[in-house]
Amino acid sequence: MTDHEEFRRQVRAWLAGNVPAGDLPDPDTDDGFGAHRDWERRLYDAGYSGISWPTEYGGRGGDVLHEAIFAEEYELAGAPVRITRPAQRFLGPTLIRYGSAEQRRRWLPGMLRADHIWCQGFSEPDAGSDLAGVRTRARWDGDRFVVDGQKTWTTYGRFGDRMFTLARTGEPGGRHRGLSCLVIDMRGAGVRVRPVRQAHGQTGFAEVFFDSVAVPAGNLVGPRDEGWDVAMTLLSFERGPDAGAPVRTRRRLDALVGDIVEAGGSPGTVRDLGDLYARLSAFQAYTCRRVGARLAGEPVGAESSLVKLFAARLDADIVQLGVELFGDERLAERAPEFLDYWHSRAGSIYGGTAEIQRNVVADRILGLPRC
Amino acid sequence: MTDHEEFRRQVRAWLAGNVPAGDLPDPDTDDGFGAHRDWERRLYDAGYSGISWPTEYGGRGGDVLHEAIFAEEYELAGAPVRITRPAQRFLGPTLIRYGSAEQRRRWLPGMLRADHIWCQGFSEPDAGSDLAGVRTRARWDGDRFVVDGQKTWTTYGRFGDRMFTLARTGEPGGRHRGLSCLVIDMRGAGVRVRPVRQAHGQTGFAEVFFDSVAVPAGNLVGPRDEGWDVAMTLLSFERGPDAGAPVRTRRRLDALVGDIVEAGGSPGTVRDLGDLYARLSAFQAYTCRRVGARLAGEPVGAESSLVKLFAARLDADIVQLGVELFGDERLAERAPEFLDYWHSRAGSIYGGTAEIQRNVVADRILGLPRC
Amino acid sequence: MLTAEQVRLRAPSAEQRELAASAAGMFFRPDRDERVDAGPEGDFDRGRWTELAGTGLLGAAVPEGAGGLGLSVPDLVVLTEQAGRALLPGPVVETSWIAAPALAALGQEWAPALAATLHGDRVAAAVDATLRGPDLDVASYVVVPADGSDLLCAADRLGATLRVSTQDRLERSFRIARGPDGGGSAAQPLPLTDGLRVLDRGRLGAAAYLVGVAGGLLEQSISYARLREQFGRPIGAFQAVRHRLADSYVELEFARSAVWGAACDVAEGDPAAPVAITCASVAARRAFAEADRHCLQTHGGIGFTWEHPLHVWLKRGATFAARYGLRRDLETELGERLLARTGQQPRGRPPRPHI
Amino acid sequence: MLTAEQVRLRAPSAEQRELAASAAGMFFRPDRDERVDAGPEGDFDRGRWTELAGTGLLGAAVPEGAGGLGLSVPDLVVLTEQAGRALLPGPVVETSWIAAPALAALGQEWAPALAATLHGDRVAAAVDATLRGPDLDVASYVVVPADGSDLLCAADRLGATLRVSTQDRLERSFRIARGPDGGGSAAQPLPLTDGLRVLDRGRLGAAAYLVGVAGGLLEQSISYARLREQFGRPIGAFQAVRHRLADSYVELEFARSAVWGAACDVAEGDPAAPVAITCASVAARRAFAEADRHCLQTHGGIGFTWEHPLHVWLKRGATFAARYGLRRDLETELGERLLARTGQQPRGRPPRPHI
Repeated sequence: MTDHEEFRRQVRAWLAGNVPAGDLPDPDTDDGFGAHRDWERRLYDAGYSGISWPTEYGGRGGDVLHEAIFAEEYELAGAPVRITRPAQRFLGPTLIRYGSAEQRRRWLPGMLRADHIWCQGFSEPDAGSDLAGVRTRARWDGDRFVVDGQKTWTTYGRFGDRMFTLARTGEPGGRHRGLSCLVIDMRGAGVRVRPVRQAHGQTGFAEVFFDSVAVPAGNLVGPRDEGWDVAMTLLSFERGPDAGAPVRTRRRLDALVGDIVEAGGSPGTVRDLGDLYARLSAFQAYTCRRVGARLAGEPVGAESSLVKLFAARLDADIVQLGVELFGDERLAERAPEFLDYWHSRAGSIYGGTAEIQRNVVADRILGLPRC
Repeated sequence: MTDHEEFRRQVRAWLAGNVPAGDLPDPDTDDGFGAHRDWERRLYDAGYSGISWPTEYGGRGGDVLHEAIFAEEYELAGAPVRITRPAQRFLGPTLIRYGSAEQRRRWLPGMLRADHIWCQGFSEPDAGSDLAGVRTRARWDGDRFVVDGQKTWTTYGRFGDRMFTLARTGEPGGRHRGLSCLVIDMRGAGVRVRPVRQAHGQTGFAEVFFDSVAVPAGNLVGPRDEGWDVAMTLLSFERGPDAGAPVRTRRRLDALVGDIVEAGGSPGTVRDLGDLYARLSAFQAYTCRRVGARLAGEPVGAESSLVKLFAARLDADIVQLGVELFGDERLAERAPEFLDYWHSRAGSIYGGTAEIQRNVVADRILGLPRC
Repeated sequence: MLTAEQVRLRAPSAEQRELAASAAGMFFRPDRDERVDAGPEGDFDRGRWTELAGTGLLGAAVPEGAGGLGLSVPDLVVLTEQAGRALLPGPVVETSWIAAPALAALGQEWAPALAATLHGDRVAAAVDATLRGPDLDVASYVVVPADGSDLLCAADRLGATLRVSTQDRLERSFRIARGPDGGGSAAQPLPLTDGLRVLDRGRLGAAAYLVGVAGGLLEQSISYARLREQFGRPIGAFQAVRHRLADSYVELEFARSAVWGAACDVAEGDPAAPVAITCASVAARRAFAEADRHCLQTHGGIGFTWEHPLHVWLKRGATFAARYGLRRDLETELGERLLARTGQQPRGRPPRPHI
Repeated sequence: MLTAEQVRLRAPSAEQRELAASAAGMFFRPDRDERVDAGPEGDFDRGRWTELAGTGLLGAAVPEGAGGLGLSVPDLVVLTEQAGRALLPGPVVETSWIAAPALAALGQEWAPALAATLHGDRVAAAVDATLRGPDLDVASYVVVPADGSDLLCAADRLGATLRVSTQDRLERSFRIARGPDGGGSAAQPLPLTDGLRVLDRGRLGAAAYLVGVAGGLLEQSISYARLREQFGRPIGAFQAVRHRLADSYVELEFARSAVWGAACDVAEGDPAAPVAITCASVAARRAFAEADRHCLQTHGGIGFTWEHPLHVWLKRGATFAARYGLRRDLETELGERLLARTGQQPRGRPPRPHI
């Protein structure tokens, strides 16, 4: 693997020559998803997919810092959103850790090229904050599992080919015990996908229904009934540092400041902007420290909960300032900021609500007694 | 009782002619307390003590609005703090409701003239937010109670003559059951008072220790073992509308704005001041509506919890803005604002913490399920 | 200063509580989804508008002799809050608070226009200082705030000066558009109504509507927190959720009182009523901001879906929080006023500690 | 921009963690109450100061050849945070960050003064832009920021220009006084140290100390929340308390990272280091403000008593939050910088949604 600074120069040059000039069409449309899939293939062919994945599965074999450098440059270039993000960040790494040799051979190569779109299937209508409340049932039928139930908030569900699912193989109500991770073919019989329209009018996630879906025994990932541990490993990958996040926050703030400058300034706002700037700077410094700790081999701990809390509030405050200054036009369906507005506000919900994150901090870091 | 507008004119004229020009000496000193006691007597002699108390106990026999008008004018005149406040607002009214004829005759007349200083004895080191955790024990000894235990945060405890005490006459750990209200002579044998120095360097409240204190049977207020109901009535009086409170908040804000004007203004602060002004205005409007509701005979409900939450935050934000603008000099012991700073911050603690008030709102008004 | 008369006025009367209850019944139509019932492109729904006209809301503040209900400003606050709670679409605030009283004030010549407006046959609207307002593309009459005196413009006489753009509408059932740049020669100067200019009336009406929206948000959230279970209990049993909702309720009640107090000031002819209205507008925006934040968080993911009505409350609230003055601008106005007032007074001192 | 070198630097090394632990051991004296041990009138405690000098803290940033420890700026951050956590009294930040390195930079002529300072025989202090600083009445050397170059003033040579007032001291063990109005002819111009001016050094040092104070506050509060019981359980089991403390911890950790990052910038000679220092100063003030609010609330009434040490943390934090720039002024400085920077760039667009 190349030297880090040389790698940064290469990435920057490649992105400068290849990132599409405008936004790609909306990935929630058929055309848009196709365009994003094409983009993923270009990235893959250029060697920029799976930066820290082993080369045998199509990755680049880099380290945490290569991954971070790529993420920074990617966001700085304003490149398209990644429809392979779940696969890259946590589904693939979980399969590398827990999958059998056959499973890794079968599934991993198609992931990075976006030949198959992979979705995460954890959340359910009654298992949101309370993941151990999963009810989707996988009954063993002698030679296969038969799955019944429902998943929700499935990102890119409408275009999904495979779902990495957490389902109950043990007794109902068993909480953390008796769960298993299964890979389900979303194109198979008995699977129904219903796109969910969001407050901003577009889709982007889906509900997925399983009606007696047959899942071969070979699609069980990790030990049967011990899926909770697999799921926790998956979440720890999901919670690894994302060097792209502060860059996105910076772009969000820069865009707002641009609007303010264009509107001729807003004297009462200077201090608010300074506050946001200082917080962005702290976010960058924290991310930098975290990448350093990972590079030094420290395990991922509860810091991602801190990032979720700090960054979600910062992002929400940036978009809120926009609305306070420019009014409701920024929330209108045709406004360029509307998707970012809703998405930033969702930052304190998805991937574990702010309440859950505070509990994690209180339990695991502060050592406070539980209720 | 005189017409309301005429009453306001009279009060205003009397206060204009009688309120001491500067502050009285600190009521936490012997001299200062004496000066405040003299002031109470002047108020009493002029007919301005116990505005809404029946005349037979030395009060003026007014209604809720007379009381509110007096409170407004009193605060507008910048008159001294009232060392009879606990007696006036809730201890006296509770005795009027629950005391026997003999008890009312014995205790009430001395209250308003400050002949005897009355203290409230509810809080204990282990019964703060959790009032039902009271441990002070009153054992029945055939012809009297014998009290052992400790009270804390006793306002004017150092100068107290009588304490209205909540003590456990039933089984230990009985929570709301087995509590009784006793009036204890604070000058009697076995009572020890220890003034507590506060963060601002002055005293103002005390810890009170009972060591086998004999309390005559005739000092039991209300039914034995049913003191919780008496205590709740007392708290409902304490939680009645206080028309003086928004005036005090207005003085706090006006003083800060005066400092800002004197310092030549602070451009970035205009919006903060407008926010505080709007909240003060809402506080005034809410108080006005509450007085109206009381005047119409509506019972005191959980609104005092709303007032505590809204006003404590407003007051704390006013003093905080002062520190943000003028720095730590405002917190220094010799600064004129230092007492108000600490006192305003205590608004979310005393009389039920903000957390308790939120629970009250959630339980009694919003009807949310309990944990 | 509390006077006996004011204090009595300021506790809503039994009649006013009755009015609120009956308005809630009239306005709330559980069988009808205001989002869905607007046309697919969010066209103005004339049928619904005629229905609303039938409730009397549009002419609530118009004298009985002129075909209205002749209600007081506090009464109108009561009705408007319920309108906000029920998310009534169309220019309800603009018609009932501004345009209908304006048409009534203009006298006999405009009586037919008033009658058509009160029956819902014609639509009357208004714009704020940014020249935006709801449903201008279908309005026959538009009230425009102006230096000197405010103006009423009849759309059919204005011709080219009415340049309506609906580009920036926020929701399909509630369209805000940019209005006429000015009155032109065909505009009719307007007298004060209840001693108030058009922007002050709009501010107060919008604040009442916004308080209603915030209240609706909170009601939804309380219901949801009671029903939604996680970790084996309703989420409303968790302090994190309970305390959020309690805080929202506190801000709501104080904002409600501020709006009510300002309306009473107007009714009493207090010359400082516009300041009270500005304070109430800020309080309403605060209450909405709290409700917006806490209620969306309480709902979790479901609040971000189109199917759940929460987003309509959020968007409608954002619309009303941005009309007749952004919170920041209103706060600046009040702050400047406070500084100017204090500059003329002797230095005060903070109160002595007082428990 | 992350470089490999930076990223490695930015994860505190094993040595630095060791340094923090040993400093904590040296600075924390459970047998000693910093409030009580200061004289009854809050006089400067020379014995304690000599003890502190013995830890090496005062000369931590002075080259080894000049009698110091020769530590880097990030190392000094580590030590200073522990000093704040232990509420070390006296001008520790002013001496270790400003005055001692200044004396060292002035060369041989000032070597005796430096030696006396490092031994604690003489006191060196500094003032910020408001000309206030700690313990000026006992200081022999005072560093004063000035236009052109910063100045070192020897108190015994200044005579009348050093007008010290101790009127506005906040706590008995930590006295802030107003310093000399200017250097006069006896003042010595100072070179940059680590490329920084005196105010930037003070800002960074004060931010590190303030982070330490906030951390100490939080530790106290966590311990209290574990022990204090109400309603039959520790209050730390209630979400209202848990979530407050978690929020404080979040701000603290990000502020700690910001201070650390700024120190690394200085060590790397980044010309933008002063901006990073200003950002870190704001972050530290935010962290302290959160801790101040939540920790006092968590303690309830006990936090308002003189006997409990909480108020010393609160006051010390308030002192450091007000020195080398009030938060509002620092934010304004940053906001203006952001506006100026953006004015020169092409319009950006917000990122696309991305889960």
